[in-house]
Amino acid sequence: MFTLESGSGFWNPILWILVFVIIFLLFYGIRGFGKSAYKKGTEQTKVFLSGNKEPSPEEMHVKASNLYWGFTTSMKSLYSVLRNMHTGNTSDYILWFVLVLVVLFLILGVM
Amino acid sequence: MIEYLPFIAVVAMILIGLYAVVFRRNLIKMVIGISIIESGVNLFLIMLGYREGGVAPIFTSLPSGTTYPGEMVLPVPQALTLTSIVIGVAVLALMLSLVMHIYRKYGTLDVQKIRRLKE
Amino acid sequence: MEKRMVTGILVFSLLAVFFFFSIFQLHPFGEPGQVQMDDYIITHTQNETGTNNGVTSVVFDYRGFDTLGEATILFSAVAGVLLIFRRVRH
Amino acid sequence: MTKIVRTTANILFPFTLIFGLYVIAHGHLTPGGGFQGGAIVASGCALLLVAYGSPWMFNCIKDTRLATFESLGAIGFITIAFLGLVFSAVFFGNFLTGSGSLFGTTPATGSTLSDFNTGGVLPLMNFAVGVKVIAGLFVIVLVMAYASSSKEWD
Amino acid sequence: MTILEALLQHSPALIIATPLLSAFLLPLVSRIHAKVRDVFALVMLGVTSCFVGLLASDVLSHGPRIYIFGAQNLHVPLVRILFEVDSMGIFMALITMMLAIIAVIYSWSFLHQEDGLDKYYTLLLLVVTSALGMELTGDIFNFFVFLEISCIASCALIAFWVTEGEALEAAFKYIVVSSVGALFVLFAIGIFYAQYNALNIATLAHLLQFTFLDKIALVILLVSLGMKAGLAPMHMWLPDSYGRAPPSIVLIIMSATLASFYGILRVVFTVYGNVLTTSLRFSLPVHVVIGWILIALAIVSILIGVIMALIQTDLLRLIGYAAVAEIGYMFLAIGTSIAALGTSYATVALHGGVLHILNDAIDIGLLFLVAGAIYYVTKKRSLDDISGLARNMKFTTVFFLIGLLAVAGMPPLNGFTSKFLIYESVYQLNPILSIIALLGSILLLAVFIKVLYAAFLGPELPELQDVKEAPKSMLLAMGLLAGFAICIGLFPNLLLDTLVKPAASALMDHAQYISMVIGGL
Repeated sequence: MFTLESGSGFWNPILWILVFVIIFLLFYGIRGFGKSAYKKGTEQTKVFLSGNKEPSPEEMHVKASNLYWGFTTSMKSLYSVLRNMHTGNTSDYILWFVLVLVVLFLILGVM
Repeated sequence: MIEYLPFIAVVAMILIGLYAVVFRRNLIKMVIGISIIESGVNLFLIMLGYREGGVAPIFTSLPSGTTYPGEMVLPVPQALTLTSIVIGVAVLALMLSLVMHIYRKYGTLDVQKIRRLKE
Repeated sequence: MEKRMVTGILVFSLLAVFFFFSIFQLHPFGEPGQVQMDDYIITHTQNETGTNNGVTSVVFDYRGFDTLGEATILFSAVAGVLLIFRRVRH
Repeated sequence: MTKIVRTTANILFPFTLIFGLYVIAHGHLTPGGGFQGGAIVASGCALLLVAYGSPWMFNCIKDTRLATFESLGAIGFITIAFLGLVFSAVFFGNFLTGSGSLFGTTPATGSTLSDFNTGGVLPLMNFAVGVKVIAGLFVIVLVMAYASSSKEWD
Repeated sequence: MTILEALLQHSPALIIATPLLSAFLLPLVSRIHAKVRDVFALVMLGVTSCFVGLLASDVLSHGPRIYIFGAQNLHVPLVRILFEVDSMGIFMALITMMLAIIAVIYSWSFLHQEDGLDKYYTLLLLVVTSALGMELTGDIFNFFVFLEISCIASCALIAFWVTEGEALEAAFKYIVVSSVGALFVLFAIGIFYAQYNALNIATLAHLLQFTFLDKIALVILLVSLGMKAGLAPMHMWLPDSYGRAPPSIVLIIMSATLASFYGILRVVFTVYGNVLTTSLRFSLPVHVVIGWILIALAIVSILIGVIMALIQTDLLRLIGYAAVAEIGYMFLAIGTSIAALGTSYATVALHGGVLHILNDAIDIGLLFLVAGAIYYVTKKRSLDDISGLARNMKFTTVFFLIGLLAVAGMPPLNGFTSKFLIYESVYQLNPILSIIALLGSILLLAVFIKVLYAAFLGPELPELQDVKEAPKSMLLAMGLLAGFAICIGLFPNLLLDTLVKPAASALMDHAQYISMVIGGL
């Protein structure tokens, strides 16, 4: 009922969850050794940026288009190809359709 | 060769329609192209059912001496074509109303300019 | 733009070649190959469906379910046109 | 439109109507049927629409009423199919053929004269589809014409 | 004959007729009251799903069923339309009903202040009807008719927000693409009719010899239905439509898309089932050629989907590209099972692919519903403008996390169960393919981690201080899908043994499908 067989391997979620729970309990126990002098609403919970005042949310907000900047810039050539491919032109959609049609005609036609 | 002429007309109509859809920049002309493709497919269907010198498969005051089924055209392609024609009407109505709204929003019918959705 | 034009012409010519090859495999115009289904309909339309009109018997009796779908298509087109042209509250 | 066009439309409309209804009614005997006749009648209504302008027509008949008529036609069509399920125990069953009752007579095989009382449920289906197509095509034309003529579209 | 037996005997017709009749009745019902209309739509879908469940319980225990429209029994030649319901079709029908009911529940509060809702529910029921018809029909022209219904109704629904120009543009692209595809499908049907003078799928499969015309028809059907299913490089309509339609509609359009994917399965496995092993030139069997064609297109879909999703800023559009990648996984599994026809891992690949249809519906549907909830509360589409939503939308955040892990194939959620089978079986065909598939999953995880960081974490923007949690019915719809995801992830074999394996065997066993009709004569 639980084990998922795939010819060459198997997968058992219950086992996985058991291991997950054990690791969680382990870390929870380790966490218990820490100091318990932590109090909410005191100086401890304030953000401390080496004396500077905390910037406003707009300044701290990282825009989604800036995420993975390194990946997108390193793959700029690939992305230029893909952007040229995705022209929002309706005619191009049909042209792609006809293109794939002809390619498959060639593959199955010569065979 | 001559007996294949109607099929050549079908292929020509389909290609003309595809050409209009792919290479014309006016939305109305693209819609016309789709209608031409549809007419070509309808012509293909209706021609599959033709028998040499056949009459319509209707018995009401059938010409005397007609031997059926030998001298009647096939009824099923006509029914399929009827269905396909009504489908074409529906698609045409919807596309034209969309084109009206698009012209109202974008102020143009050029398919090259109606591409706010890209990448 | 030029590249697109060249691609299109090449693709269209190839498509035309394949379609022309394929249509010459069909039965010639005027001589359909197998006709068993249509002959059955022509010979039985009068005593099975009670109509003299073979096409109507196919449209409404033998393939009546297609006609229901066809009516549904018209219905959905009307509903779509009315939806697109509805007065939107502002 | 000018008075000439309106007068011509007034004269032509009844003939178009009669012809369309004839095509619908004789769908099981002669070429034609619900869709073709409905298209003819809807074209006649479109003639009036062109002659008198869509605002006038829109005041005469509302699109919601036409849409209701179209729903009724579709409901009638599927109801006949359900009656087949009830009476002949199969969906789309032609339960009136050969039953001697309305539209129940079976024509003799071969070339016959036109007997209107044949066809089983087919004339009823033709009628339902005819109502549906008249209302549907006309409401499409009417709504598009009215929307393109109204002020908010410039 | 008891009432239950009568209902069971007529259920294939009633499954289509009930939503169709309710769609015809809905413009009249909506005149009464808005609440009545909403409840009516849900109740009618519930009745339809009761019929589907009744039929499923019978089909899974007693094998395929046939329903002939307008006649009591079969007679040669097959002039009448008949429905042939086997395990695969009923599996797809169950998926469709699940998506439809959840979409209706979601629409209650998502669209409650919009107008034109009577047309909305009418078209929704029509799309559901068309998807069910495509999945249950045994007649290829009838399949085309239902395909066209789904095209028209979905197009009108994509243009629901007519005040946005982009929605109209997406709808126009959708209807151009899908009507051209459907017309080519009709052309292929005409080729079949010209050769064999038959429109019944089983009869066609029985008579089919692999002539040149059949090759043409096969290519046309594959490409047209593949375009409807969102296969790259013909996928470009899919992010446009999914990104601009109301998210509750996306579930319905997705059911139509999966139905056309089912059409590809039916064409390849059943219609061409007899000729799959005939060998072409260079002594290559047909199934190897078709399988590798599908695998190549699937790899392109996976890569394009994930790589384009990585640079999107519109959330709904991003999920649309992820949906393209998921479609690629299905095609990868199907192509593997065709290319390696007859081997043991081909069956495993088919199990994975068939199970992935359901998982794709659940995962992508859940993500779309979450994105719709974000759009509902913030009225913003771009990920750049939203941040720190987790503070106010706790349930939505949890549902998004579940969807994220599920769509990225993370254990123990449902996405993993099918992707596990797909990786294992594809590895035995060609290790590089499974490596590419794994890479795609990793990139999907990266994509949605970006969404998680940008939308839910991060500082709380002042204009989003007072956003509220999504309404109850939206949370209920999302919770249902999330519950499905967790249950399938924890008990995969429950589903695999009851539904997926019969469906896969029904696909493989085309001889039974044919003999149900031909043998009955």
